[in-house]
Amino acid sequence: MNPVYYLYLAALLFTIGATGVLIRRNAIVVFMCIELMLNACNLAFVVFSRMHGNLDGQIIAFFTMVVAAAEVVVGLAIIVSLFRTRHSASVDDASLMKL
Amino acid sequence: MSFPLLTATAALPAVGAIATAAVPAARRTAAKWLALVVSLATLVLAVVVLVRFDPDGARYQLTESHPWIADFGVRYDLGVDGIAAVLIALTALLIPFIVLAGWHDADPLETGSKRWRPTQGFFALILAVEAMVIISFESTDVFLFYIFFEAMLIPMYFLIGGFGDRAHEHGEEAASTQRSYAAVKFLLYNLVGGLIMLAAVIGLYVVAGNFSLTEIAQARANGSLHMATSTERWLFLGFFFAFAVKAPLWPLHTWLPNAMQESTAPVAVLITAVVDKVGTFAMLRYCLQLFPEASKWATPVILVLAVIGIIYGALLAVGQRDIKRLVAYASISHFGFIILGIFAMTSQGQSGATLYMVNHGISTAALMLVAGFLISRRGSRLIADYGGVQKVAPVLAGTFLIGGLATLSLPGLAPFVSEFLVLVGTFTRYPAIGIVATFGIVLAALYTLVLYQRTMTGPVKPEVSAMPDLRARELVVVAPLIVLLIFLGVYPKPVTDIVNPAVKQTMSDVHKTDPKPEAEAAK
Amino acid sequence: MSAAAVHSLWTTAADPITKIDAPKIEYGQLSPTLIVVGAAIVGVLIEAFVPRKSRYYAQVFVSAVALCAGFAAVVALAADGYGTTKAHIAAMGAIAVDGPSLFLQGTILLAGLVGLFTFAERRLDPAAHGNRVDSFAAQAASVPGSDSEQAAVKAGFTTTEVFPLLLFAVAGMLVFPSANDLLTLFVALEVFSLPLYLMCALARRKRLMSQEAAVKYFLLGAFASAFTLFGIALLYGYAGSVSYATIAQVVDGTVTNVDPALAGTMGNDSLLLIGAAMVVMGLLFKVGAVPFHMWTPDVYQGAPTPVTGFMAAATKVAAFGALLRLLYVVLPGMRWDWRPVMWGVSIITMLGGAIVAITQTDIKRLLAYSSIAHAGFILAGVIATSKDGVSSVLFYLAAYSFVTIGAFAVVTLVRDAGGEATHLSKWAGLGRRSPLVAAVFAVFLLAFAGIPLTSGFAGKFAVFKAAAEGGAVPLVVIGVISSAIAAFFYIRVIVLMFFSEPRPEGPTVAVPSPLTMAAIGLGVAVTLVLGVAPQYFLDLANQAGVFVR
Amino acid sequence: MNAENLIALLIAAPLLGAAVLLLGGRRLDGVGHWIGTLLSTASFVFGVILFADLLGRNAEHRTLTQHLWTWISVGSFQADVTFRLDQLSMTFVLLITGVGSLIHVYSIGYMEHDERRRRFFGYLNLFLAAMLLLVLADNYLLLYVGWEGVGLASYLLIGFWQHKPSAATAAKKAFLVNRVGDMGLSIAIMLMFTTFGTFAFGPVFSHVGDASEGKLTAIGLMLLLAACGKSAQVPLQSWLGDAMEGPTPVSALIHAATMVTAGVYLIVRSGDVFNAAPDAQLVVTVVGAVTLLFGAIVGCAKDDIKKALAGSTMSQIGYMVLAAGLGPIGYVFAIMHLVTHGFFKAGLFLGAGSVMHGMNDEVDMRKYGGLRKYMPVTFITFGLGYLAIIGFPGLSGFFSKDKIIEAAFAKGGTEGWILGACALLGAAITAFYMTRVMLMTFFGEERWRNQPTRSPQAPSAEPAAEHHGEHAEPHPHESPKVMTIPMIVLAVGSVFGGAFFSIGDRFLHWLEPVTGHSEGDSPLSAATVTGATMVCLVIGVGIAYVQYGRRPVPAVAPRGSLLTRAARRDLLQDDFNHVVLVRGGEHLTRSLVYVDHTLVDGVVNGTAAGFGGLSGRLRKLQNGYARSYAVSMFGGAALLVAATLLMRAV
Repeated sequence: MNPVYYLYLAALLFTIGATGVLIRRNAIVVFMCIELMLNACNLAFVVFSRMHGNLDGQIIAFFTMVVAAAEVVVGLAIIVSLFRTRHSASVDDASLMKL
Repeated sequence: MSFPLLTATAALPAVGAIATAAVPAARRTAAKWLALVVSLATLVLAVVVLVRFDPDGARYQLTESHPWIADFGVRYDLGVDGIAAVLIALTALLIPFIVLAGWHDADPLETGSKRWRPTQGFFALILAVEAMVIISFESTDVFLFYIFFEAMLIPMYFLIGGFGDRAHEHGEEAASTQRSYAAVKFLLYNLVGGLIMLAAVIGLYVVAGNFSLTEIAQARANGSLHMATSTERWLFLGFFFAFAVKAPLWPLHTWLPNAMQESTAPVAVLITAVVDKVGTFAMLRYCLQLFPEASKWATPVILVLAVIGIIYGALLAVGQRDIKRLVAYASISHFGFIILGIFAMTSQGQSGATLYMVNHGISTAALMLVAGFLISRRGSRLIADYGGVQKVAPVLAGTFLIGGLATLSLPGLAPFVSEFLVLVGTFTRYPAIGIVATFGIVLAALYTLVLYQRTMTGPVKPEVSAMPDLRARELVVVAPLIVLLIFLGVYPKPVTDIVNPAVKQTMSDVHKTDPKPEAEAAK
Repeated sequence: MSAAAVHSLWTTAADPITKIDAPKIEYGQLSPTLIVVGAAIVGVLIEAFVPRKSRYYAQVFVSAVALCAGFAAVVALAADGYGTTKAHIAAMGAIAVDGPSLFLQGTILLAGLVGLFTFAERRLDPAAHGNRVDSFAAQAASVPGSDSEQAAVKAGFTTTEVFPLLLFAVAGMLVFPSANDLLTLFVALEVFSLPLYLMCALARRKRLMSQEAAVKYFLLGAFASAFTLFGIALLYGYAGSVSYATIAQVVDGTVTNVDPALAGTMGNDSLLLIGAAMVVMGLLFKVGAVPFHMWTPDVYQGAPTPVTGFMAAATKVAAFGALLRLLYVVLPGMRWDWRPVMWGVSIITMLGGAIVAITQTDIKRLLAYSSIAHAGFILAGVIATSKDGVSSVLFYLAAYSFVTIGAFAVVTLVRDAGGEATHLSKWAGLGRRSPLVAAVFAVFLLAFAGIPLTSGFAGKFAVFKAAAEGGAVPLVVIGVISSAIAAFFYIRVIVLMFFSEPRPEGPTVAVPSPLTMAAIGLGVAVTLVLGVAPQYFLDLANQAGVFVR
Repeated sequence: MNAENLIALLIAAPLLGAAVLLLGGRRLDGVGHWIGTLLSTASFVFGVILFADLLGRNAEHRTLTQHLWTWISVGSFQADVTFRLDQLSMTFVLLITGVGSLIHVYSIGYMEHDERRRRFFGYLNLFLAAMLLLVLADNYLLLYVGWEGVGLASYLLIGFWQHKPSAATAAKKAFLVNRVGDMGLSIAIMLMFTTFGTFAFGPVFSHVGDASEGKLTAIGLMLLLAACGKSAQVPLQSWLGDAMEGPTPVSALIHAATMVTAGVYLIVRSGDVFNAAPDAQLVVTVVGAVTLLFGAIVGCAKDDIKKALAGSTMSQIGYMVLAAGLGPIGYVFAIMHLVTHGFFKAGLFLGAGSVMHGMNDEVDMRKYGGLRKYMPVTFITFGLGYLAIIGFPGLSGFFSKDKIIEAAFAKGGTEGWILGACALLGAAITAFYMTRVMLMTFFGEERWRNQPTRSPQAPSAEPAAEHHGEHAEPHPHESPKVMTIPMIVLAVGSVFGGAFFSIGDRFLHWLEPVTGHSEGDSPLSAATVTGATMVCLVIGVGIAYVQYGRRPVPAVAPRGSLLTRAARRDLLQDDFNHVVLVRGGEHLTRSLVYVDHTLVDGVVNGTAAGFGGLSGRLRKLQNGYARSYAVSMFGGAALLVAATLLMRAV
């Protein structure tokens, strides 16, 4: 079966993630969408790795997961502290600074 | 190597500026004296330069040359030709008078004004400007010139914005806002000009590979450095725009009236008599030497603009209600003459233009400074607030009249010589333009005499009835200028002798010769 | 993929352990990074074990030593010729040790050091309950205005974690410009981004804005890095490798032993183009180029000013370094594709930054937009694609970073009841109140504006010169015009400070400790030296202007 | 010592005087007038010495030059400070210094009560110096210096009573109108430079042959423009009437005897140029003819004695210009009439001054009458001047004017007839208005009785006013000796001057070497012309007598005919100036100020504002919502990708 289909899937996931970032208000959800994008990337890596027959891609995927995990740590910390001060996780509420 | 005279001439006021600024706040008067002494010492050096300069010698003399920013092909190259030497002398000559005239302009207001006017700063800035102007006259490296051409805006800007004229009809608040408007306008206008020039400077480097005026000019002359016509024209325009703003040439003049109106009289003199000269000087040195063909290409347009400036400036001067604005517009008219002379491309025109720079400096200084004394007495710049001053302060009126007569270039006073040279120089090549420019002399008479009549003659206004006549300090400022005006009016030879060779050089740079008289041509 | 191939994968994995040869790491050449990372870890341990009272001193000491040592290491390496003759790829092709990376690492380390000074400043804020406090939250976890915050303040807590965070960020930045494969690039990106996200949230005053800034920065940053990662994936897919050298070869078509899979993907340029575009986009985001700039003003405004200063300076340096390497080492082969695009980006960045800045009313936002405009100028140098281009950009970055940190350091000094008085109207008449501070700030502004005899002018001139020589004359003209526009708002601030009447309830200027003074003093010194006698540093940048492949 | 070296002293003496008096300050107030008089007399003495020296030489060696220093030298542009004393300039030197000294003396009395008398003498000396420079210059540029110098002096003296707005305005007007003329002179000089490569008298005149006639005509016309300005010829005559605001001695010296005649000097001096440019000459004659009628008509209508005399001056100079325009036929007579006119017109003015002196500075002749009893000396001297100017046989005016009329006819052709007719008509009108002045002033009933006489324009600081109380009935009295003696001297001159010059053609032979001379072929015999002139004279006097001698003169001017009213207003020429030039100018400047502010400056400020507005709109994009930022990033990314792909596609 042609691995290219998996690439299309990856692209699709990535786009879905991006769209989510653009349209969802809740910071957590937005963040999850970003995670989705990262995982789309992972899929792409793995697929390419298979296409090229070397392991770099798969290894990169592991790196990506670690980075993503780190991001979760930092991100959630920030988002939670925001939530605790504002009692809302809506990204749009956080718009004190503009213009 | 010999004593770096030129560096010293520029460095002395620079050091003096720092020293003056460092004088503790309490010792205000000490700072004034220090500034005065430094400016006088600089004058001495400038005179030495003038004396050491040999009119029949090499084109650039007293040269100094050191590597500076090799990476940009920039060298610290100094050297003066006749034109530069004369203008340096002019600058050094005027600064002491400016300092002396501004003696009290920066004193703190004894009344409870929160205004912060450090005397030290005022005089330090003046000296800083002097240093930068002098070095930009001296430099024979385009980049070096450009740097100080731009940098001198900053001290000027603070002089205009920080030490405005105390006389203002709408009170303190309005004064400070208008002043900062004028200062910003001055700075931005000139900065835009300078930045556009920067693009041209970079372009020049890309084309020529270095910034040495002499080298490039030589290469241009002997054809080893070829520029595509369009390139040359663009570069020329880039340079010329900056100079035209500084000069200023119509229609880029509108910053000047604001600046001169809002700043104190000495600073106004500094602007129009000293700093603006860099612009016209640079046209003569850089535009013509580096881009001879483009200069010739642009000449018709520039001449027309210059003539418009002459007439336009004069007409607006007639229409002004504010003494200093009037003088400003008069200056615009005069700068028209200078530029006319430069681009007429005749030896009379260019020598006349150079001489004009000197004479205009002196005459405007005389007129403007006396006007400043007048204004400081009455506390108003409006012409309508004066009348009959002649009766109460005859000496002031007399000096004012002489300054005015110099402005309308009365024969026997210095400006006449230069103005007539410019006119003749223009006329020999462009009769029509020469004739139109001649109308300027009528209008000059008009605005000068109208100003004199409205302020000095007629029944004595009650507000001026108690006006004191010129004080000793003020006389010391004005008298030498007037003497100089008369001397250069009857015996301009000393200046012309130094200038002529340089002009001859420039003429050959642009491959132009004076047109032959018809009678000879006929034979 | 044939079964045999899959089998081979297995077999290689099944080989005896002894067969694996240990990777060869040139620790000496990586020492700057390693020192900083090590110090950062020490910092973490300090947080864990050193009593609260002495943490601050321990942290500041460790960080300072680490940064100085790192800088020393860089100098040593450079002196050893790694910047020029001995430049090569270290760590199994992961890290390039060459001129640009050393120059930029040096700059980043110095910027970090100066930044550290401003981080460690504890005299500006009035002492709370007898404890001297810095500009970071007493306890980031406690809700603003809550009792727990009060308690934390009363207890005199301070967030000394910022110092290790700073070191981690610096470490990431050190790797970023010298990364020689895309994976390292990505990891480095995250390593320096995450600490910055956190530090943004740690302001002592105006915590709401601080947190908001952090959230925005984090979300958008993560968003951007997702793009980068996808781009990396595509490039990997295109070239079958993430190592710069290999990709470059593939792009140039000079690759040896093309296996069928590679041949398949190589043909597909869209992979390359899209991938490259996305990676570049991630870097442009960090640089703050239009249209990826919108986080900049908000984050700069919200973040604690010392962080803003450090971020504005160091991030730009690192990101431009990476961008340069990517474009000059990986993608020179497709120069004709990305140059026009970069032209566009550069132009809208210069103009956009300058124009929007005109109407700003907050000094920090103003500086943010000015930094955007400057990004545009630097891009003009990047586009030159010549040795001069590289060195001019290096020089510009060095000059710029010090001016920036200095400027933000001055901003920390001007305070009123609510902390820093960043609204421009409050700066009215500052020149009358405290001429020295105003004068210093004026110097920085003039440098930003690129007035001759300041470093700003030298840098701008170098960049424009390179661009013009690279044939990008229109770019230079637009750059000149936008610097004219930019001049307008710098001048506006100067007018405000010197020529307008001071407000009666105007802010006061706090007297800082030697730390901040040092930061500012250094800024002024560098600004003037680079403005008046830039030759030495230009030479330095010139020598450093060559990438190793 | 060598005579040449004296020339500079001619100028130096009064110049020194001016310097001393103007810089000397109040401490010289007591002696200032003496210093001034002394130095002008000294100059006169030098003049006489030089004159004797010249007489000692034979005709062709009577040109002395003195080179002082090179003034301007740029490329081929060479201007020297060199003086040239020949018969022509000698004549002027004597006239200027002679009359000048007399008027200095007169002024001692006239200005006695003015606290700024020192300054007044300073200005007078300045004027003498400038005027001498004008006539002694050896090149046009140096002449130009003197030319504007006298303009300055006249400006200062007309406006001497600056506190009077009218005086200040008049002074300004005079200077401005003159400037217009000066423009002509400077253009003429430029033309000479482009044509001959020089503007020194000698070379120019010797190379006239090489130049095209067109150029020469242009030069001629430009010189004429200059002359019109200085000599108050139509169309630049308007300033002369107002110039009467100045103290009367000034009017006598500058605006009658010397300065206003400079134009004639210029034309005669440039004779060689004009001879080669007949068209220019024609224009000159036309201007002269028009002006002599114009002035005469104006002179008839004025009730202000000085203005009446001013009109007469205008018309007499018209004669001279006319003569000068006739070329070699007329040059000599132009100068001769100039000299005689110098005598009698100066005398008349001094007389008028003396009358005003005795009449509380009343200038309105309608408030005079029957003064001959009260001021006999003035009456007699004025009378003699009167007879001289109308050309009463035997007096100087008779000879000089008669010659001009002859020459006018001698021009030949139709224009000869026309010009001659004009000249004759002018003679008749002259006779009329001068008789009118005479009668209104010295004869008839004493209209000044029982009415306070303060003419509106009489200045508070006119010297006499201070010791005569305001609004007092005047009691006319003769002026002191110091004033009358100069009048007497001038009277003598105006009686015998003409005869002295004409008998044996002394003057002709004296000037001929410089100006050249040729007898035109007159269609009429000299006798016929003289006869005709006499007839005109009688007619003019007759009409005047009928109008003003027989029936009493109304104390307030009657409305008068349309012409009269027009003439009172200088034939509406001033109104024209006012409407067209002054008003138009004001509108122009005002609109230009507006343009400068709104348009030229508006563009600048507009650009700034434009960027501001753009900025204001753009920053709206920064709406604070992270998601919209993300959108822009996404869009940016998309663009980036698209652009990259596009670049590859194209």
